[in-house]
Amino acid sequence: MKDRTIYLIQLMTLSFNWILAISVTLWFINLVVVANQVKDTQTASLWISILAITIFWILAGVLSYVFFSLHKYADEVK
Amino acid sequence: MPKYGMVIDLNKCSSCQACVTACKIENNVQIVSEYDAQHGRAMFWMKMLTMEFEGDYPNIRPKTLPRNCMQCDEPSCIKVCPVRATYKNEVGIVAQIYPQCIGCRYCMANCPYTVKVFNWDRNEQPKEVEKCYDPDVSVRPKGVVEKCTFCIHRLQIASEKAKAEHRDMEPGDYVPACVETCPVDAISFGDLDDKKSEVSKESRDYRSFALLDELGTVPKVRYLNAIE
Amino acid sequence: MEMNRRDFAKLLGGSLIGFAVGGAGDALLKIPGMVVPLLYSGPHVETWKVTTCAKCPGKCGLRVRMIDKFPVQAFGNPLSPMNKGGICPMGLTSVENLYHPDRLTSPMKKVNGRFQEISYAEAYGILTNALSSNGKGKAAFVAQTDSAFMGGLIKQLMAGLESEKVVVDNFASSSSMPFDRAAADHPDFIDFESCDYIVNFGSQLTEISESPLYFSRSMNDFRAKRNEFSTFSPKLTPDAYKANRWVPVSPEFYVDVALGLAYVILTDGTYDKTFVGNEFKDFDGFKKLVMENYSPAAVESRTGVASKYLIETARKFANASAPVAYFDESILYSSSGMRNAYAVVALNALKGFAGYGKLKDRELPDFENKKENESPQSSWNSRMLIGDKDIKILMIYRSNFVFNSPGQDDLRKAISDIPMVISFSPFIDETSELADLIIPDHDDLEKLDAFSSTVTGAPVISTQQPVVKPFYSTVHTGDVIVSLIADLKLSKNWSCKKYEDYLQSYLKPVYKHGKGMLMNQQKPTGLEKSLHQAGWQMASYSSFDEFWQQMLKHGGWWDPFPQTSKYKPAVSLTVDHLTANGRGDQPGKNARGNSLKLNIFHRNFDYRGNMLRNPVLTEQFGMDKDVYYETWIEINPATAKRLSVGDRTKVKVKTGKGAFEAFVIYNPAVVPANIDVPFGLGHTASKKVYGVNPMQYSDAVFDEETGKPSLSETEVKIV
Amino acid sequence: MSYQDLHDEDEVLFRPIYESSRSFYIIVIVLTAVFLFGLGCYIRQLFYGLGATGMDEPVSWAFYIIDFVFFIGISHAGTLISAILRLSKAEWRRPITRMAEVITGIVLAIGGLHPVIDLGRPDRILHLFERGRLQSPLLWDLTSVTAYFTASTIYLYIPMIPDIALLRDRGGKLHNFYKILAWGYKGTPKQKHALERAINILMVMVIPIAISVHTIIAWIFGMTLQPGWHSTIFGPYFVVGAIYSGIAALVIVMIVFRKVYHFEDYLKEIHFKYLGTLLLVVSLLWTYFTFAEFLTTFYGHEPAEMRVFLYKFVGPYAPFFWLMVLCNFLMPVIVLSNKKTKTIKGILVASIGVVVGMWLERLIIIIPTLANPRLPYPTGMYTPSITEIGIAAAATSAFVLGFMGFSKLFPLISIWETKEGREHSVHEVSMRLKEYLPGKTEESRVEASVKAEI
Repeated sequence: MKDRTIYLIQLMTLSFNWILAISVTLWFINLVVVANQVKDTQTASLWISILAITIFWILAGVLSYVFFSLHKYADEVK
Repeated sequence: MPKYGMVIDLNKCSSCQACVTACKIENNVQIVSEYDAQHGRAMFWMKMLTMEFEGDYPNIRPKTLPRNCMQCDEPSCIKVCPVRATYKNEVGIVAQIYPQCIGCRYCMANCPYTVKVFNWDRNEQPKEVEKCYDPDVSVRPKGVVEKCTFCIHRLQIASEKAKAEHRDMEPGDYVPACVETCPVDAISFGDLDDKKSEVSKESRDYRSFALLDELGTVPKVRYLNAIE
Repeated sequence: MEMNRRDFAKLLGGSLIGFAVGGAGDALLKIPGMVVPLLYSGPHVETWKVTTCAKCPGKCGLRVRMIDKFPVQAFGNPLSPMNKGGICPMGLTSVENLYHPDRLTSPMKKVNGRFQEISYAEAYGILTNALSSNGKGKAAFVAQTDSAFMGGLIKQLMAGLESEKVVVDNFASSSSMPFDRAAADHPDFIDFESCDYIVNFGSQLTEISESPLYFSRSMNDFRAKRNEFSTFSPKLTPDAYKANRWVPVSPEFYVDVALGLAYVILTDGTYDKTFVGNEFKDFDGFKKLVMENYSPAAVESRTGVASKYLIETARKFANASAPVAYFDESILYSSSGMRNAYAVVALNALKGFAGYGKLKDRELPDFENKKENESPQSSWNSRMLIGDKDIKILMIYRSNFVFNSPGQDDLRKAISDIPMVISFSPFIDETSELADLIIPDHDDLEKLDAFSSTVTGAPVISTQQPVVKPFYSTVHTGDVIVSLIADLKLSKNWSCKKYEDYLQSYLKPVYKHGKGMLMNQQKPTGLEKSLHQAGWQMASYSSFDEFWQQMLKHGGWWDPFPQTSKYKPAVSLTVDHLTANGRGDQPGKNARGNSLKLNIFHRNFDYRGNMLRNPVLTEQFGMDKDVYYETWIEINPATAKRLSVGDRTKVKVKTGKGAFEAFVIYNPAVVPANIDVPFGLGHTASKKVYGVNPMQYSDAVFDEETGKPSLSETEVKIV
Repeated sequence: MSYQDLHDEDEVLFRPIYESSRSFYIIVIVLTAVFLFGLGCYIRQLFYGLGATGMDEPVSWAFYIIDFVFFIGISHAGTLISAILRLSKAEWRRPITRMAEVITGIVLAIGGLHPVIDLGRPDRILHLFERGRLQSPLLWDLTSVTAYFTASTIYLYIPMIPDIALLRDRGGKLHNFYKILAWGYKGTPKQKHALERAINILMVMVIPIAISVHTIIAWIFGMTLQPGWHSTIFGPYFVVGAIYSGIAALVIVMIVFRKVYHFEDYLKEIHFKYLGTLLLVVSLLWTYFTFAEFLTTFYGHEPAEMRVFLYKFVGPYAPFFWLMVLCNFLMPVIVLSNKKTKTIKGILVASIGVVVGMWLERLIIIIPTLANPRLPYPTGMYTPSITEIGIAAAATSAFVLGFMGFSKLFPLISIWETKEGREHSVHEVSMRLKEYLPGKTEESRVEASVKAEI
């Protein structure tokens, strides 16, 4: 396979994690909005959402960091 | 907004179980198969419980009481529902949204009164029961939790009727089926916030007690103790 | 499944057509007008119709909820003086019987042991042929109805057929029969206004009685007035929960207990001396009998009832101003049945029947005729079928007597020996399955009938109107009998063509009488009462037809302000009544011995073994014990431990008639010497049999005078 | 240096990837059959409703929730242990961590599915996203399990990248697959450094996430009002229990694969002895928590609580309870504290006991409480139906299948870490040891310069 294709596939696998992080974020935002609409457990929803969103973003961030640094330093001479 | 509550006078209750039957036919509660019933899956929103036996034989009396959903003011079932399938509405009724329930049964596990029942199996009713379905109440599919709703469909009908007649709801416009049926008028029903209503007076009676009051669920179904 | 190409094409075509009709039918195809009613499910208009529940002797008013002319639910009629809006489980589920798939849809004839559908004309032809050729003097009739009118009609038919062999099982008349025989008259009601003490001998007032709902309310009021009541019964049933004292005693000892109470009253001298002196004919003989045999100590040794309870109860009874020693039909269910009842009548007589009331207003023809129709009952009963070779024709109306009595094999054999058995049951039950011809009756909701009652202290006539047209080719049994009487010319001056005419002939005097009101408003106020007494009428009708129509529409007629009096009959009770035939009177003998006894009890879900085909009731039958679709036994934990029987386990219960499996429930209120078992399950004629019928395992012990079975004298073992 | 050099040294670690014996296929077929049976059971349950299970009115949660808690507990084997061992620089961790992390990943996926199996209406699962209510512990649970699964998968994957690169360089049929997954890793110092940095961040993050997962599972029960559940101790109690069962499961897996794939040279007795000691410590900790939990219940003597208590101690669940005490306390403590029995076999027996015992513990926590509600209700023994047993068997076989599948794709023992240990750690550890000792040494300066070089 061409390196270009492989790189794209790798990017796609990485993007799964971002899709997860973003969908978790959207989900929690939705839940907070719903909680606000029905005026029910707004504060609890907000705090739990902030906590959860942070974790998922950090995880995605770490993975991206690894991905990009590996590619960046791949051609470096030992 | 009224806050509906119920007071059951155990002094009057004759353990005839008419409320149980009335509830069953009014709310189309599933009649489960023989196997299921014998394996603890019978479904009753209203149930006669024998709490304990008082005294020694032969001066012994069972303490029986009809137990429906307590319609708690601080319901523990609502807290744990992950999908808002059970909620407390503006008149204080803890209602169920059957199409939203995912059937996790967390509310059943957390109800200290064990009032919630689950549709374990497909709803297959005898023909004669199907013909007698109450058209006002939906028939629940398998896999959802259900419980007494204070016959909330009757509230909807009564309030719409009142609206059509351009008047406010009056006490007695809306009573659940068990209240209507009780042969000895042991169950009184009405607005707890209305200090003049019978149910509110009775709920403040010295004989009044609530089941598992110590848990802080603040039941809106209270009982009047039977006294000699 | 194999499928070739042609099949597939067919299937495809079929589904295409289905799609065209179903999916696009409305828009693309113009549906012909004729088909529309078939597809259209109706506007769902809700209406309510009023009728009367006939499931038990209670005569409760029913409000039936109709959606597009089909009943769906039934609730209590708040305007009925009997139930005032309340209703019991049986009434609530009465709609379900209407739609029951097991209902017979047309007359059936047994050919080579199998039932075949025939037309009504054919069935009626068979019936008239049989009766005209073989009828006179050779027919018997077993009926169970709480309608005095229907009972009267049946008796009229049998009188025309010159046969004494008729029994109309009617709770009210069975309950008043002992009074009629011992005192030549019976009380109409308990005078709850004056009554201040009740001793109850085994009747289940709030569950099975002449009006369970009326009694439930009255007993609550009675207790609210701080009045006391004691119950002597073999089981702590829900109505005994409320008793100030419940004394467990086996039904065959009611006679001892009642006479033991009498002993204390006689010794204390607290009885009504004037009444006894004037009306109690054989008082000296009675006194002698009691004083010799029924001292509390003697009673205690026989029955196990502590003498202190006897003395306490007797003194309370004697000191009350208007006490009632109450019994109803259920007192007869023991080997000493009628003697029990006579003893209680005698006990009442000692206080001059002070708590009982009588309707003064005897102008109402219905209540005149009630006596004629109901009592005195002929001395014939269904047990006498056994060994009776003279009976050639047996007719059975709604009585499932094979199911609800012991010794079923004998009965079955006796019935199958009769050449012609005609049943009017709307279902195949344990009795009608033995019939040669079944002409099914309507369901209660399709039927016209009327019931009269005085138990509330007011004359009440409740009407049962057909809320829905008959679904199937069933025939009102009343109509059959009316036309039988006409066609066979069994009665002179018979002008009735239908049961309706017959009913109207009874109710015309009520209309002419003019008093009372229809069940179309709440009980009148005090002002209206004064107006009423001053001669004002509340009638809203001007002709009999109008009266009749309105009566059907509103569910009945009643007189809220009747004239009443105390019940003060002449007592013709003799010592013979109490020592009937020298049988059973064996003072000093502990008849029960040490063995366990099977005590069959009734619940308010089934009255005489015909309700538990209803799925709702069947499921709920053992709900409070959490036993479903199976027979359970209740046992005292102490007894259970002695027999090493675990709670909520299955055991085999063995009697002389065989053994059955049952589910054990510990109940500390059960008499230690008894094993309580509920009656109702075990319908072997249904498609699905749940539980067992304890009657089948019960010894065939009967009260000889009435033929009622004993329910608590079978020895039982747990194996 | 070149990766080709590693071949002769650690060839045995690569062998499972390229060679499969006949018994391997037989086991796969058998397990697949079991799995398919369980799947069939589930499909049947979908059609007929949860009536296909043995659950009933008061006991509305049973096998599925027990298995859920149990599997999630086992998942703590992994990531938590490997993170803690890495964090504490325990050198003997090197051959263990990979397996531990794999257990986590697989078991978490299986355990996380159990609540879905338990749902009456799995078709409505999306309602959780549409109308979820964040106050419900079930949603916390969903979130934390997802987070833990994500974190532990990343934590499994990142340390595996160098090994994947090795596999890629060896070529073969799956060359492209490894090429994609290796993310262009060539082993340059800066790549190594980035990798290590990421591992360090994850190591710190994964520990609170793992602890939160089991705490939240405990809170599913602890947040209710039910007797026997409503307890503050439940969070830490469940975590300890999870670590306990996790270590035991890890030991079992290690012993099995040591035998099957001939890793005796890598997984030496000393590893098991260390794990055995860890197991012993956690066993005592677990016993302490159990004792504290039951003593307070007993001393308080609240009627509803006592009903549950007696149901466990002398009632119908007494056999399970005392079996649990035997499996979780008596047996491991006796086996592991005795030098003679603390052999690999002994540790295996203790571990199997602990896994069984911990399953029983979940059973004993969940069912007696539900079977003894506060209002009088008939209590009966809960008996699982064939559906539940089938699904539990399928879950177990899915776990084994997953592990076997993994072993056919990736090395079960971290090759680069082993190599790193061989090349650097001996020196590093001796340096570190000397550093602990009083006085500054020449070597420590040398070591510092070595570190700077890397």
